[in-house]
Amino acid sequence: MRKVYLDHSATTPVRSEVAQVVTEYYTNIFGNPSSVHSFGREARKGIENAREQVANLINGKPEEIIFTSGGTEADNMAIIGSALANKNKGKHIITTAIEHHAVLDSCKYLEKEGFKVTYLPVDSEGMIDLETLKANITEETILITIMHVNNEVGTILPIKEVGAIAKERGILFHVDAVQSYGKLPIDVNEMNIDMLSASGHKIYGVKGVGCLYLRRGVKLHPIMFGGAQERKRRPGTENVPGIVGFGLASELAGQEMEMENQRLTVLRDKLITGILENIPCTQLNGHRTQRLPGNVNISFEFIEGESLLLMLDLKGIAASSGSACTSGSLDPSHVLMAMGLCHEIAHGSLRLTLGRDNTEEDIDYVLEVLPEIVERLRAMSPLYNNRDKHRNHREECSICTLRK
Amino acid sequence: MRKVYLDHSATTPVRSEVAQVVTEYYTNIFGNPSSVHSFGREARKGIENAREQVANLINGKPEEIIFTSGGTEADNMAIIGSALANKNKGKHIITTAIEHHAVLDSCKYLEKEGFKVTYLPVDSEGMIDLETLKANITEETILITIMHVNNEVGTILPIKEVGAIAKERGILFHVDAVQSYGKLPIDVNEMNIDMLSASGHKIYGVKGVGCLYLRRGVKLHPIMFGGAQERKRRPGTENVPGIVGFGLASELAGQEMEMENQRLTVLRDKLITGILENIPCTQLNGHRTQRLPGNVNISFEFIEGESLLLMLDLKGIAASSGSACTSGSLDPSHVLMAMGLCHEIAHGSLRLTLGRDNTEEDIDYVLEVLPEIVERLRAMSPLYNNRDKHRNHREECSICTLRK
Amino acid sequence: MYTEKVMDHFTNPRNVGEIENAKGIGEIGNAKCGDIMRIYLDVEDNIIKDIKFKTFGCGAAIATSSVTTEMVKGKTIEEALKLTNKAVAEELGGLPPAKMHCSNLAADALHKAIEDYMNKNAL
Amino acid sequence: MYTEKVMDHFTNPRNVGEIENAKGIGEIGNAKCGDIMRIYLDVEDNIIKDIKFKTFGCGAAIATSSVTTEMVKGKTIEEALKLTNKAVAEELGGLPPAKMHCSNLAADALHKAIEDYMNKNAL
Ligand SMILES: Cc1ncc(COP(=O)(O)O)c(C=O)c1O
Ligand SMILES: Cc1ncc(COP(=O)(O)O)c(C=O)c1O
Repeated sequence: MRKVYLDHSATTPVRSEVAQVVTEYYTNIFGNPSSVHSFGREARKGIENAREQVANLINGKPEEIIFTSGGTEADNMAIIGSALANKNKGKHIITTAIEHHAVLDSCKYLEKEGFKVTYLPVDSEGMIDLETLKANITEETILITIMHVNNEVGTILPIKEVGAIAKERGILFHVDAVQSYGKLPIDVNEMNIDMLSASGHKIYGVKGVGCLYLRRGVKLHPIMFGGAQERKRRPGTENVPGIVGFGLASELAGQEMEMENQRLTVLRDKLITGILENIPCTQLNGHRTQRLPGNVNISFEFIEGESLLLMLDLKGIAASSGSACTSGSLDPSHVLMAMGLCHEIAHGSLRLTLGRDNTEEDIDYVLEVLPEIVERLRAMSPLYNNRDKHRNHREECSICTLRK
Repeated sequence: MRKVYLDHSATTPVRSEVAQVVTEYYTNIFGNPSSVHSFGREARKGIENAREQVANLINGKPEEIIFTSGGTEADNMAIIGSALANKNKGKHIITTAIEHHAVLDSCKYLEKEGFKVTYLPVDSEGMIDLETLKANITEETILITIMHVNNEVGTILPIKEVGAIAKERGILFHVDAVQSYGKLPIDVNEMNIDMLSASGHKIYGVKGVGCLYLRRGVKLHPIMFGGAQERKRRPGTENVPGIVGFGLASELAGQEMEMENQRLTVLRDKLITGILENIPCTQLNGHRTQRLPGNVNISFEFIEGESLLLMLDLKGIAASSGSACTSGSLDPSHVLMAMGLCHEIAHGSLRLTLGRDNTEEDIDYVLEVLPEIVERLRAMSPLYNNRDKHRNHREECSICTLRK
Repeated sequence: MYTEKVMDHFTNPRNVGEIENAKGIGEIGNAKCGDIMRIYLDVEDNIIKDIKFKTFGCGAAIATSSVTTEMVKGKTIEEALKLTNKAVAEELGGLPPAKMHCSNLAADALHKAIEDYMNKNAL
Repeated sequence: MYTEKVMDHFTNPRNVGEIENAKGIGEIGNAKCGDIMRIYLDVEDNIIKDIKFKTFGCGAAIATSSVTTEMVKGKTIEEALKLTNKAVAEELGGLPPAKMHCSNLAADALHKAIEDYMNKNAL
């Protein structure tokens, strides 16, 4: 069966150049970088080279890069670490309602520790309002943490503008760039970013590695304790092969970014247009233009996302959804809800995220099989016939009454 | 040049079976295990299979295994997580003076948070005294955390006996088994272990993965926040390839353990005897018999460890030392100091840790080149001639006066 | 994730559709929760002669709807009333823990449809 | 970690040994710290005619000892007194940050040896 992977925002395959170098570090350059001997020194060289590759991609300095176990750890380190280190200056944090759980749950932890957190609302396209941001800054505000690209709907947030505001007010600025690192240009200086999180497995590197960019001079409380690795910022034997692979993946992503984005934008727009024009009762979620080149997020009325995913999977197409059944919680995606979507529309959302391996034939294939699938599920749906009656209900959007 | 890697306690090469399966998960079974589609489901299967492999090796249940980014994270989760979750029952923790920094520094963090920590002393062989342990237990004691095998001197601690005491007194028991997992038999039930830390890269798995065994019912506060992975115990996209490799490495380690330990014990004893008999002014550190099969730790009087490592490295031999110059701090190894060694003897310590790839020829080679090297360095040493005068000084063991 | 039997009922759901002038209709859930099931009954001589369903929901919701219709078609009303959500899940070879709530819908929808039939016929 | 020049001096240290009836001896550090350097001088007509060292310490300590002896052999006492620890490190092409303390030993030991020589000769 034809296999079409369209879930690149969830994770990516390891590209062959990376797999090759990683394997080399498994069996040959396998030393512990803390060791004095040649095995250790060679491993150390690999890490330091990767640090430069990562720093280059975002215009940081190598010594400002701390390797972590992934994006989640980087988000935790940045948010909890900087909040605790600066709590004497104030205990207010500003973030958005559409952050990843690694950010939201770090903020919730800090709320328990006595911090106040403002969750900025977003509009129907997932965009924040800079005036609202400004209006929420107080004397107590010590940290603004805002994602660069939303992982579900692909909206690109105005990071540079936020950075300018943060700088003017002397507030630390953290960016969760897990979905933009290696995909969109980032310049930590031009954008006034103090901390930035990235993850390897989203850019064809390996899982289990990521990094935190930490501007020189920014203070962090550690969230883990142990050895003196990573300039005493992150203890534990370094994941050398993973780090080296992350470095290479970063460099290659930088080289290919412009070309690849042009290609993906064409494919993305073909897919969006093809779906919206050929399948009735659909809507695009997220911003139409300020959007990650590879992101498509569309809601199909009257059907539920998980069923749609399963049907697509049976056709070899891998996608994701913001339905509650796949979010692992009672409610559908907090991102779609924050954008004001009705529960049931959110349940019927489909995210298709494109990547290096996708071709125009893949898009054609999706456009070929998707209408039938949607039609099939709608034929089963008790909502489809009494469409009009139902439409009136939509505004209610009451809370789910079932206990899952 | 002949290369002899004798630093297996620092890290190990990835064994070929593991490298092969890991690579398979890079390029083919690369999905995110949280995904609904086939790529995700296959990745999930890989993780769950690994969980069984790990659980089997220590006689735990699969659902009691939480995969982490390594031994350090597992130690932090266990110690900080269980202490914070149980602080209403008491705020006293017992550990030993020879733990790894991942344990010691987690304890130091808890001291700042108002906990009291007892660091049990060890004797000259690195062994704890069970009566001293018992005498230090109070009504306030909520956690005992003791390593199974010391990473520097290889002493095997009486974990089973400690487990019995902890159980009798109703105290949680955590074991840092990073140096014993896959090398010595472990049965979490028979040994009454509530939590146990292990790390993949010490057993020919990959770096950046480890696990915490967490007995059903033991409460933990999370130390990181985000997604619902690992039954909400450890957020972040799972390092699937690393986990699968760790699982396989665990299974293979279990199969080979008995045979391999016999082989390593013979090699180890040959190396120890060869050094002690052929090089004067040397002493074995750690326990003579309650010792990890692959661990040799010997002090060479009058010379400093880092020089020794560099000389060995020039001969292709990779080893490690407890000298201050390699410990990254002002003082030599806290383990050797806790065992009552004089500073200068500690500075001259050499650790040779054997593994799968070592042969008898490797041992012969070390025994051939080591005496010359030691002789050469001693000829340079200002301490060597006035040996006797120097011996009288030894007992002082004053604090270092230099500021590095 | 799902058993083969769940996937079979999901991909080839039995008895999908509506029954015109059904003797009983039962609905449970609501769209906001991501699950809504409606069951239509045709009853003759106390026997479920025909049964159809329409479901908005996840794979488990569709499969439980389908297998429920299959389990009670041709049974008496009394037998159908004895059908439990647990039996439905078991018939499917089990459901993932996170999906157990879906299996708590199908039998309920059936019972509601029977209730409706009994009310309409003043039984 | 170390430059080639450091490794060269470490593996082939120049002027290792002692000078019998040395005109000046200087020692710095102590064994507890993991570093001890001793420098022996032979001085004639205010010129360092011979110089030898013995060092207990890490690679950087041995290399700085060696290069120091090379840098001042044949120089006048005044020139030798001007030698700084910084110059020693530079001559070696730099030392790792964690090892800078070792380069702060060799010149000091040399200066102590010169001091000893001057004291003995009441200069
Ligand atoms: C925006 C965003 N932040 C953080 C993360 C967490 O990254 P990881 O799963 O690598 O820990 C993800 C991906 O899962 C993400 O999309
Ligand atoms: C006894 C012990 N505990 C913990 C650790 C930490 O493990 P890791 O470096 O994999 O985080 C190590 C190894 O470095 C160790 O030897």
